[in-house]
Amino acid sequence: MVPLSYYVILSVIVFVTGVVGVLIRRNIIIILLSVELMLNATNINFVAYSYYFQNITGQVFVFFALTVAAAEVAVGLAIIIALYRSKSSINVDEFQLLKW
Amino acid sequence: MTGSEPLLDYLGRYFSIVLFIGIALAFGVVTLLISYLVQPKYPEAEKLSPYECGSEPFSDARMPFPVRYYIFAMLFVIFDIEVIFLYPWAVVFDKIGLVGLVEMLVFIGLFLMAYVYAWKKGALEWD
Amino acid sequence: MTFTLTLSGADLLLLLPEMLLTVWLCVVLTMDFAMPRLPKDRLAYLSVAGLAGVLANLVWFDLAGIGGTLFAHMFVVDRLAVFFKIFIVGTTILVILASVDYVRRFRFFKGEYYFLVLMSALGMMFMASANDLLSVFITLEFSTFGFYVLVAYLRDDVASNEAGLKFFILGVFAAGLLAYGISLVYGETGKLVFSDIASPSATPGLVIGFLLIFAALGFKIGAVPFHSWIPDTYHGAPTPVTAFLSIAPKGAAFAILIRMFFVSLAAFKPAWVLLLVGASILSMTYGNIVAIAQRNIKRLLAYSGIAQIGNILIGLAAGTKMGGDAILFYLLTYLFANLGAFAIVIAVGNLIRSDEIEDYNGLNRRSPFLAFAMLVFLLSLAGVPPLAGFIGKLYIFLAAIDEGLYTLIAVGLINIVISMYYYLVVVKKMYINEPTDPSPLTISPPMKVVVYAGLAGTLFLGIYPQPAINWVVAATLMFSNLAGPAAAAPTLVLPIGG
Amino acid sequence: MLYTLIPLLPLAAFLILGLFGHWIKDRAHLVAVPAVLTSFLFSLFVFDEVAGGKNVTIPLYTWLTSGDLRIELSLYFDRLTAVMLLLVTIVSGLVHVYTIGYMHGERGYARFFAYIALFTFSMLMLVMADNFLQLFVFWEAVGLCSYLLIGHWYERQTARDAATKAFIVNRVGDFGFLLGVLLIWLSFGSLEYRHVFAQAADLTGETLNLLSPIGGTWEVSTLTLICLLLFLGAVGKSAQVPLHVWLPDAMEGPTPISALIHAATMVTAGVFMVARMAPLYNLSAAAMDVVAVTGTVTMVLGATIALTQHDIKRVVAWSTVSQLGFMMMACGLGAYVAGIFHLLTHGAFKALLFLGCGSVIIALHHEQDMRKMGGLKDKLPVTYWTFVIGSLALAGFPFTAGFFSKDEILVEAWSAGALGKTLATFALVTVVLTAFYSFRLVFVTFWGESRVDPQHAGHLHEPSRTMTVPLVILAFLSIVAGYAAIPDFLAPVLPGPRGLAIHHEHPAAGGMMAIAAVLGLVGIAAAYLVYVTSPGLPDRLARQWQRAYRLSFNKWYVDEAYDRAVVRPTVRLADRLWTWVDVAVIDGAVNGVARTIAWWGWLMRLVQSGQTQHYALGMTLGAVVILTVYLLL
Repeated sequence: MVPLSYYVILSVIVFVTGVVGVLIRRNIIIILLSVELMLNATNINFVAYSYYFQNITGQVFVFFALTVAAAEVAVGLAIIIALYRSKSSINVDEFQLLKW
Repeated sequence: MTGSEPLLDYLGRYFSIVLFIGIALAFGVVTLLISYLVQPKYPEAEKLSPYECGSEPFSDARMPFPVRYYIFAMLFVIFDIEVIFLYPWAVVFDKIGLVGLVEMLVFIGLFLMAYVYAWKKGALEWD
Repeated sequence: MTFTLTLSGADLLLLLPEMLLTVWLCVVLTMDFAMPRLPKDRLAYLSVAGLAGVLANLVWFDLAGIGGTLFAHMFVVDRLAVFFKIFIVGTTILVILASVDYVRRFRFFKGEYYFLVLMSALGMMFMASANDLLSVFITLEFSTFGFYVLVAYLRDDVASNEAGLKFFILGVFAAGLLAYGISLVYGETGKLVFSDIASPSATPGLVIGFLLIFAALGFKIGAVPFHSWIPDTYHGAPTPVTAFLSIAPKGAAFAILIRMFFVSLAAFKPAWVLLLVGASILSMTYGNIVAIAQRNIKRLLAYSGIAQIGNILIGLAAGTKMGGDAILFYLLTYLFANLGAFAIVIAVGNLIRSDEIEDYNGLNRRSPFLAFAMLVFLLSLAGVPPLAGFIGKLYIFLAAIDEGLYTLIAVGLINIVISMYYYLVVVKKMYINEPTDPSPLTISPPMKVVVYAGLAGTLFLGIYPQPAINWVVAATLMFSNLAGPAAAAPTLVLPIGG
Repeated sequence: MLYTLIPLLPLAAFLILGLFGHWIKDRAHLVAVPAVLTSFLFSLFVFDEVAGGKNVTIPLYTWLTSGDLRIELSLYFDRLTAVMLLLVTIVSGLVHVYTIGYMHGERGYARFFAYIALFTFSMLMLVMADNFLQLFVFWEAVGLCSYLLIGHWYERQTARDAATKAFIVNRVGDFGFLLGVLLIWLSFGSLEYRHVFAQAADLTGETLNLLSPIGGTWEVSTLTLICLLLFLGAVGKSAQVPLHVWLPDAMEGPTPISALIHAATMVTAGVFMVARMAPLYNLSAAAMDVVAVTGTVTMVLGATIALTQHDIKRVVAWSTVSQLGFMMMACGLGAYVAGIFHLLTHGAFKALLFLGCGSVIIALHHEQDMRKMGGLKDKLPVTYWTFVIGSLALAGFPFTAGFFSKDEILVEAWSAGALGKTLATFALVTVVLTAFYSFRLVFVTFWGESRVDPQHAGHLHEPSRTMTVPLVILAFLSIVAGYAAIPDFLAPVLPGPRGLAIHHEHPAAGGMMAIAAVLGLVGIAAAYLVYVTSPGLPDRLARQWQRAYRLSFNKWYVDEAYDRAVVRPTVRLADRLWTWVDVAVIDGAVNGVARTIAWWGWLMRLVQSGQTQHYALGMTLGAVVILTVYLLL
């Protein structure tokens, strides 16, 4: 049986990958994907813990996390389309009109 | 934190994770910083073009999809994902009885309204 | 594992306000697409009517003391929740009234605007009732989705797009942190309900988990260092949305923060006081100092909002029932003053199409009423007696003094002096400078209602705060058992003398 | 009921004018004047009742209660309150009447009345406060009204920053004041005067370690700290060094406001507060000394600066700064009764002087420069004579009100130990200076040849009746107020640190009276010599010398010598004091702090780079830093 800590370490790796992706990638879609990675790290944790505790709550959370992630993608895509229309670019660092 | 024996145990177990987070973050930050500091910044039209030497590109390699496609994709993602709520419901349907049925009907009813809205607004027309 | 699912009439009653609002927002949306010819202003008034019904329902809950929990303690109705729901619904009503003129400027999707506002309000009402971390996650996201769209609502406006982008990216990033934090807390305790996760020992997993949750909630309220989205988003968003965003979600987030810190983490007070003291000092100081350098009124109010959150965090840092009272009361004063100030910004923006502070020159000549109202709102935000803001600040400080947080109070008082400066710059421009265009300005009836409501609230809470105090004291009764005077103050905030 | 109506009437006037001002317009005075005058009548009744020795507390309503915290809004009447009520209602009533003429036809007539009614209400509530929070609230409220009224004439270029400056400087003082109030709450668990005063003695030995947050040790007596923090508020409000900078600038406001707020009432709130808190101050010798020395420094500084000003209102303003310092010195030396006595007489004659200035300014179409006045005494006889009476009172001329109150302070100060003697000496010097500048004002403005802009010279005339009548009444009060037995009346409620202080039979009393009178006369005579006998502005002297008016040769010579030996060094010193100490050091410090903060603001806003990913990075680093702190702690 795979020990719990393996799952946790996997989820940490995935989570940190997501965080770093958000911080360094310029393409908004990739940033969005990185956020999805963060949420998926959460899901790994929840499923692992849920199994470990023999407690269904964690799995319920996963369902909702998936839904939220889907909604995020939908809203995100809508915003990205609007941005692309106005700037013809989806590079995040080209949007810095508002500052200071 | 309340310092005690279990805490130290815990620290021991988590230390590698904290270290990992730290290293990973530092890596991200340092990479960003170095690339920012080191990169030569002499952008000019030639340099920004995809092939600095070789044949001229005659069109953008990335063909823009019609916006419609994205709208369909978004609607699909949303409606599709909600199905996952039907599975656990179906598993315990016989145990939760009428209340469960009514709740699911309300849930689906709300989706139906969203569907009608999208339809009415013309989001489902191909053009 | 077996469950039974039953919902009695009494259970459904607890959900009544939310159900009413759900039905109502469906009605609004349906009317929008089913009757395309209907003037969209009607939808605004329709929404307000529905919200008024919900408000009446909530007031009844409050008076009758109706309460209970639902769905395995995920959803709680108590007086605290009802207080925040009234707060949210009241804010929403005023925001919708303040939006009517602005929405006419939209070219598309006027009706959906009201739908989205109602939906966000619904999400925040659920936030106020959130009693476990799962519902925190869902309701937080639910309410934020509406805002993502609302912030980017001006489709042809680059600033609005950019504000939406920044809010969205940072918002989903914060959501990621929140979810991961919750997963860690779940991993340590196996539970999610606030009262169950009040674990006796602090393990690193729990610490990291709660810190990540705090980061997400700090993002929501705009506390330093999680504040960075606030100025840009406030600046670019349509002004009524900014007004909404600056008040309602913060109230709802405080409902969660109070439950989290006062219920789950009550045993660790000495540890988290440090965190809150730090966040409070940073927020007040950073917000106030940077606000001085602003030229756009929306940005100014954004930074001032960061500073105000710093003040509210003082109450949270006090960690007592009185601290809770003070937070609730402060939020009320903040609601009226900040919404009032934004209402003026909306009105002026509608009339002169500018949010630059420079363009407030000589406002007193152009509209004495607007200038006077703005004066009252800004002075209330600055905490000048006898306006509401003064009582709010006093309440917060007195709660903190009982806990021996003297350093925090001293910083807070210095910050009041600093904040005075930039509020007065605006006042000076309105009252003393010459207008470039002296034509008089008039405002529409719904806008007037909002400004009058703001004025009435600001004056009433300042001059006769007792009813409101009784209300907030009743709303936090469940925290009466919280530790009294400085049980164990952390080292940073040593009590002086004694 | 009668008691309650005193503040409520002005409040009602404010509400009516505020709500229906655009409709009432030019009839605003019909609302405001009767309200304030009725308040005055009621104050007379109250005075009569309180004079019987009974103290009255009337609870209005419970402002807020929560847990241990309970704050009532109530009205407290004792003899001190009674005399302050009279002062406020009289001066306010007269200023109201005066305003009818002064603001006639101006824009914002109704609004102006609304604000002064609001100010009157706030000031009344301030003096009637029976707890520290109420005191603080109305302390702020009068400041706010002052702010609104200074900024009233936004047409004036210079009015722009004055209002803001006044408010900000006062906030610095109020910061200390509020801190003091919080410390009182912490030490006594109550904010009501009677509880605090009753328990004050128990606190004498208590100390606070001010440096405990950073690990040091600096024990300070709690009472002293409370007194000093409260005094910081008084320093701001009563324009004491170093927070005095706002008062002269505040002269940009309309003149009736200068008379009401910046001479008679609001600025004296600091002195009133110190006197009211006498039971606390008496227990802290250190705090008293600080009060006395601050007052003396202010007194001397104000008087020297008043010597060289050209703006008629600024001379009077600096004189106010000086006189406030004088009162503060009295309080600091424990002569509360004398201080309040001088506060009252000063309220009368300084209001008179300001209103007189107002008449001159109106007659000259808003000319305030003394060099463009002169020879007005025949054109404005009523203004002139009342102004002379006011100046006599200010100079402490025998048998005017100012003479008695000044003398009272000097005698008390002289008998207050070594420090008292030193400070009293400074006060005597100030008496000369005061007499000199006040009569310089009279002579330059009203005597000599007219230097009035010929455009206005033709139709100079006395202002309307509504403006002259208040002048006459105030002139009357400036004389008779000295004869009222106010010190005896106040002595029971204002015990000094050495117990009840009535020593008219003090051996020094007669001598001091004579010295002060002589010094006052010397000052007046000096002013006469410099400004009348030889209308001797240096440049004009030089010109006339060249034209060789041989007949007056000797006289000129003497005068120039005098000028070189005495006047010029004094002028130069005063100028230096003003430019170096005031403009460079104090103004510089105040502005410097503000500029530094603003600069940080400009710098720190750069953190908000506009790059979304920098924000995300900031959030992450914030979380990591917090985490590190927690895991390592």
